[in-house]
Amino acid sequence: MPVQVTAEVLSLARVGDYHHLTLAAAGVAEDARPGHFVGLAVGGLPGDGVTPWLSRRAFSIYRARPTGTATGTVEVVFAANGAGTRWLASRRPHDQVDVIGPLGRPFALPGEPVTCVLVGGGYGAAPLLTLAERLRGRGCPVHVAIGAATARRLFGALDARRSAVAVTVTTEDGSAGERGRVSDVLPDVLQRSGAEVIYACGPMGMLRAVAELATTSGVHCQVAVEEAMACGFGVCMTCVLPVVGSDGLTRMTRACVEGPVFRGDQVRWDAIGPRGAAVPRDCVGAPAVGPSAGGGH
Amino acid sequence: MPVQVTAEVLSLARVGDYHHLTLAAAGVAEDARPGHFVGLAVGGLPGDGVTPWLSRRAFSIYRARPTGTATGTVEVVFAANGAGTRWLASRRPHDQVDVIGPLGRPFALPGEPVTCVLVGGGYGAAPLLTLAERLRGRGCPVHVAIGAATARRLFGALDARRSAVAVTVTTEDGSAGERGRVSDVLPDVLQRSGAEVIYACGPMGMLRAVAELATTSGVHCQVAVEEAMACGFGVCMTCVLPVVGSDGLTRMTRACVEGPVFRGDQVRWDAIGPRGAAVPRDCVGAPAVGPSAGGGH
Amino acid sequence: MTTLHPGDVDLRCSVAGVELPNPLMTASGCAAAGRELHQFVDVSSLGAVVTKSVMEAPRSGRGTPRMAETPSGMLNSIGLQGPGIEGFLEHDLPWLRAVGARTVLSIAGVSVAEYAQLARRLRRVLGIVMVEVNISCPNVEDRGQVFACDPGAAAAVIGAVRAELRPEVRVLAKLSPDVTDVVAVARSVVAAGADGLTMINTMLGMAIDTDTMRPVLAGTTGGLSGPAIRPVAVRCVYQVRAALPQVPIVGVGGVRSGRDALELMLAGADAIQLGTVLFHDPNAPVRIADELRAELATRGVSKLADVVGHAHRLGVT
Amino acid sequence: MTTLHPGDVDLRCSVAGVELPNPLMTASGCAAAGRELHQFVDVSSLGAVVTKSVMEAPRSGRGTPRMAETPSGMLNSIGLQGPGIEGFLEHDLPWLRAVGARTVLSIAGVSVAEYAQLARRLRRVLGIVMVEVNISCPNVEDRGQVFACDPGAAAAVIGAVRAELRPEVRVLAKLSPDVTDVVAVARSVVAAGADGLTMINTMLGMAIDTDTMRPVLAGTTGGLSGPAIRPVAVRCVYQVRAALPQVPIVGVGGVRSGRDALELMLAGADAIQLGTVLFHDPNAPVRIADELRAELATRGVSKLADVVGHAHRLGVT
Ligand SMILES: Cc1cc2nc3c(=O)[nH]c(=O)nc-3n(C[C@H](O)[C@H](O)[C@H](O)COP(=O)(O)OP(=O)(O)OC[C@H]3O[C@@H](n4cnc5c(N)ncnc54)[C@H](O)[C@@H]3O)c2cc1C
Ligand SMILES: Cc1cc2nc3c(=O)[nH]c(=O)nc-3n(C[C@H](O)[C@H](O)[C@H](O)COP(=O)(O)OP(=O)(O)OC[C@H]3O[C@@H](n4cnc5c(N)ncnc54)[C@H](O)[C@@H]3O)c2cc1C
Ligand SMILES: Cc1cc2nc3c(=O)[nH]c(=O)nc-3n(C[C@H](O)[C@H](O)[C@H](O)COP(=O)(O)O)c2cc1C
Ligand SMILES: Cc1cc2nc3c(=O)[nH]c(=O)nc-3n(C[C@H](O)[C@H](O)[C@H](O)COP(=O)(O)O)c2cc1C
Ligand code: FES
Ligand code: FES
Repeated sequence: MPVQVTAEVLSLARVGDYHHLTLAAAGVAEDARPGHFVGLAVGGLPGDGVTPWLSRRAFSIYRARPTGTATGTVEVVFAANGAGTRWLASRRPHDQVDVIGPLGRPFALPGEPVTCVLVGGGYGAAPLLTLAERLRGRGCPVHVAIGAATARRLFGALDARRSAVAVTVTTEDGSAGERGRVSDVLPDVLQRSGAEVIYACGPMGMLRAVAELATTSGVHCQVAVEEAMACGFGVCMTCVLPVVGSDGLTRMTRACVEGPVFRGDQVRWDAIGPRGAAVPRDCVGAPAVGPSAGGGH
Repeated sequence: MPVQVTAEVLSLARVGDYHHLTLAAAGVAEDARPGHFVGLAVGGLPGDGVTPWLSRRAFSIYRARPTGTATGTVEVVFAANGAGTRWLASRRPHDQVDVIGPLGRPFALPGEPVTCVLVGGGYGAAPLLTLAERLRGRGCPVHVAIGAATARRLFGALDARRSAVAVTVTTEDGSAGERGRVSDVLPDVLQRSGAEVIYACGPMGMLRAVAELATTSGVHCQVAVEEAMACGFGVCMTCVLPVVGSDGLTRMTRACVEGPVFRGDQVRWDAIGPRGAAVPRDCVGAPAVGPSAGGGH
Repeated sequence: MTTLHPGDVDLRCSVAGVELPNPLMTASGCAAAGRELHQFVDVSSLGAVVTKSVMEAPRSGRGTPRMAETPSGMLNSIGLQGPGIEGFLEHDLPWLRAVGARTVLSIAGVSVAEYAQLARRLRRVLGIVMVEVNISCPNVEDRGQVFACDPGAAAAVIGAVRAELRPEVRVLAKLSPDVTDVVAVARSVVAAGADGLTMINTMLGMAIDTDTMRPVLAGTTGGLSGPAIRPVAVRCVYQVRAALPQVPIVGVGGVRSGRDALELMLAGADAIQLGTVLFHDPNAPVRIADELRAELATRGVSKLADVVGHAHRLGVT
Repeated sequence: MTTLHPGDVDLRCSVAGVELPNPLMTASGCAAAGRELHQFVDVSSLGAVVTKSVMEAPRSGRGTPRMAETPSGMLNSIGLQGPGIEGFLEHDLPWLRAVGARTVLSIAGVSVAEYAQLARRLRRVLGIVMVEVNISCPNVEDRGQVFACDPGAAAAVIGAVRAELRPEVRVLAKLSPDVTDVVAVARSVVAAGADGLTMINTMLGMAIDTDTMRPVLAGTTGGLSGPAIRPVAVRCVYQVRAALPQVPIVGVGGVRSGRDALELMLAGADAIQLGTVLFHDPNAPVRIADELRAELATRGVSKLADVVGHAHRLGVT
């Protein structure tokens, strides 16, 4: 069950283009599993009543250490692209940040020691490193494929070598590893590894390519999606995407509580475009006619 | 003429209940004279586009040193009561703050070496210390009376001894100096000093008492008022109070450009209450009937 | 005024005759049906849980993006996603009853008939202390004109709902600030049988993504909420309280602290709903109750009811 | 899209046939008559200076407090303090002409007759490129109902002003967002002769001081401005642009960056006014022009006019 706590910044370090933030956050690490995320309030503590940013920022848990310090630590890796993440990137040790976590449903681990391929794009590689360790702990041979636009946005390639049988790296500009996208090398990795399961985390375009490849290859696939979230714990309904349920019906499904990890073949990629998801016509409760413009909640 | 510059925080120190902020601010110190103030943007630099606080915070200039460092420094002393001043109080050296100054009309100095009494309430004493030096430089004997609610909110009593013939201190709780208000001891100070001019800075209630005492005693009096200001440089019309002009007519007059220093006998104290100023009936452009409620600018 | 101990402050309040242990409710659509929030705060300790607006049939809601952050606020265009009334009565209400929450059911429709039908279904339902009627919905029978924007249409909905419900179930009409004259709408729905008013719903707003150069929200426009709109909520509550001093008001809009809650109560609200702040701080109901107690204690006020509408009492400066 | 050099971006624009070197104007009441702002930025480099609304006679304005800060915004209730039209023509306009500013005169009145009389006085006055009619004023002849809140009253004012002015002086009608249907008011004033629309004026809001438990503003309610209201401004501009694509629009409300200005232009504004941001940052006109140039350059847009209304062009997702 997630808790809401005032965490203390222990450290904040640059890693390429990203920031690596370590928080002392009581009660968050204990239940955290790979694929879980945290929701951070940005712009000040809620009790200050001053932040102009009312929605929380979601970050995959990179590492969680219940016994690391007196209060347990949680680490995230993030890109400071917008106002809230820039605020986070300017924190200093001993500053306080309000944290909720662990949130979401983590990756489901295989019952048997099967071979797995972990595919990470950009900071999406962060949660896969702990996953790799866990899988290895269960005797699963792990192959890792990590991609990014450029070398400075590759994360965890070295780390991954500790748990992985093999690590493949791609960058779009060729500044590290093979030139191209991680989905370009995936068929090869799948073939070489003979993997039965794929775990993927990264941008939606990448996840879609990976999920489609998994389907064609008949490989089980779990993807951790990234949707804009206001609350992160299930009350606002902003984070939905069309997902097919066990009853075969498509519903607009909350990524924050029913995800962020979904089976790749359950996500209705056909309805998801570069700017968001449409409501498929066959979705439960879909409007009879096209959705009318205008406000409304 | 005021300039707008990005200043750097050189230091921030506690002084009793107050904060003493020193800024390196190019071009502000050069023209600064006692009674001038600065307007600080709080919550970030304007170019960041994130602060929830759109109005500037006004602070009397405590000290200004054109040659103090490479770029000239400006010092203010402030109470962190509200959200913006709390933000200021949490700045650290090298942080940047957007400054406009010097603003307003400073205290007018006497042409002759007359005896002066300087009356300061709380942080209102800050601008009077430099004034005391200037007056002494012109050969004016200076007497200082400083009051506050309690010892921790007394400012500058020690400093004042450097330029003043005599310093009288009051606190309302008796924790330092005489118990009572600074206006209580003022008749005595006036008599002892034989002063011809009073300069006062502090809360409106104190200024009123001082101005009325000056009128009864036939002493010239200048007060630096404190009105809520959105801009501080004359464009918004929020900072007005009823002031009698040289033509004998009362106008709602901007404290930021036509003040903050006014002659004590020009302020229409009769129209000023604890929560603000009413428009006197004889004010230029006063509404024929009572002002209707409702919005409007 | 002497300072009290916060523990001595009595936060009990009453809305249209319904007694609540404290004035803090969730705002519709900001706490789903209570379950997720219950992970952080015991929802039975709230004044009431107001549900996400429930419609007759299950609804998918709109496509995404459904939200855009704005300065001190946010836009949403969820599109009333929900399980429909059957689903609500089957899965959500029993849970709310089981945990002991006071439930205010928010209902929404696209025609007077849909609202009436929803109310009719509730006749034999127990465990709902009030019904809040979200009339900020487009009326399909009137070219999509929002009910709340037309005093006549608003009254027609409220009248129909009032007629169908058991008399002891209180009806709150939830008003939109997007009107020229909120008092006129208030009068109209009160005349039609509303026992109280909830003010305000979100304001119609919009954001454009300067990178794609297109509207951010899949629904083009959306509802603006959060601290940014609090001054409008205070104004609406104040105006309506002045015009209709006897009508209970539930204040909502941008509350994120005990002071904000107090501000709306001084303007005339008998109780308060917390919306957007819950996304930021699910613990807000507890925190704000504590802050409110402390604010009242400092002012020497021992009973919450004493501050309601206080800003009206002293006349104009 | 290829990236350009910001210096290659052409910010020239045209509002109702009036050519401006760039789209950034001051908003009425936020730069007085230009003089004080000129200490920070050369006002002749602005697209235009819009004056504080001028009335027939000198006005003291309201008592104080006149402002309250709110989350990402502020409330004001200045009460149209000003020197009256004589004072303006004698002291302010000559200065504006001398420094070479393009002057938009904002006028305000409490009756159709006052607006008409103000316009009549301007017949022989040179050096005013446009007249902006602030109709967010209470109509003393209609129980204080604000002109801008009634399409008929709004049109009466604009018609009277249009009839009195020289034909080449362009008339902008400044609309209030505090209406149920801003498009209806827009249509009405355009039919009455407005050459363009300025949107939006402040929204009616209120703050209560939780310490004194009374309204903060001496005027009780006030006008809400600043980034908080930008989503409402974007929505109004977008709606009116969609309904009346040929009518020039000057966008105003919460702009504090080049991106914000771009957002309003994508929604349909031909030019932009800067209001509350000037209090925070008198250098904003220069900063925002630079930011706007940089934003356009990154997007490979060399002409500002190309982005106006762009959010409409691509249809709905
Ligand atoms: C489950 C999950 C896990 C994530 N893990 C990571 C991570 O490990 N590292 C990392 O750098 N980022 C991660 N993200 C994305 C991260 O949440 C956004 O980059 C961040 O919210 C952007 O905030 P901002 O202040 O920079 O942007 P702003 O533009 O100021 O944000 C405005 C609003 O949009 C939302 N938003 C903007 N971009 C995104 C986005 N890409 N995804 C979701 N919401 C967005 C913000 O949360 C905020 O509500 C994750 C997102 C989700 C949903
Ligand atoms: C000419 C002048 C000189 C001043 N000199 C000093 C000084 O040297 N030291 C000092 O501590 N304070 C000084 N003040 C008061 C100072 O400006 C306020 O204390 C400060 O603005 C409060 O900001 P806040 O963020 O704490 O309060 P908030 O409550 O967050 O402020 C909200 C708004 O109200 C305004 N406001 C609130 N209180 C005051 C006030 N007392 N006076 C004016 N505006 C107010 C703020 O500027 C802001 O616009 C001076 C004010 C003026 C006008
Ligand atoms: C995401 C979201 C969903 C909402 N859904 C509903 C709803 O279903 N029914 C309703 O009456 N109001 C709904 N509202 C409006 C809120 O109940 C509330 O009136 C408004 O947000 C203002 O309060 P706030 O500023 O505290 O959020 C919703 C608001 C948000 C932010
Ligand atoms: C202090 C103040 C005074 C204003 N005075 C006027 C005025 O005299 N006439 C007018 O038409 N609008 C006036 N306005 C409204 C602005 O011109 C503008 O429409 C509004 O503030 C929204 O823009 P902003 O958010 O950029 O400030 C005033 C606004 C403020 C804040
Ligand atoms: S982010 Fe609020 S429901 Fe998922
Ligand atoms: S503070 Fe704006 S005019 Fe004085």
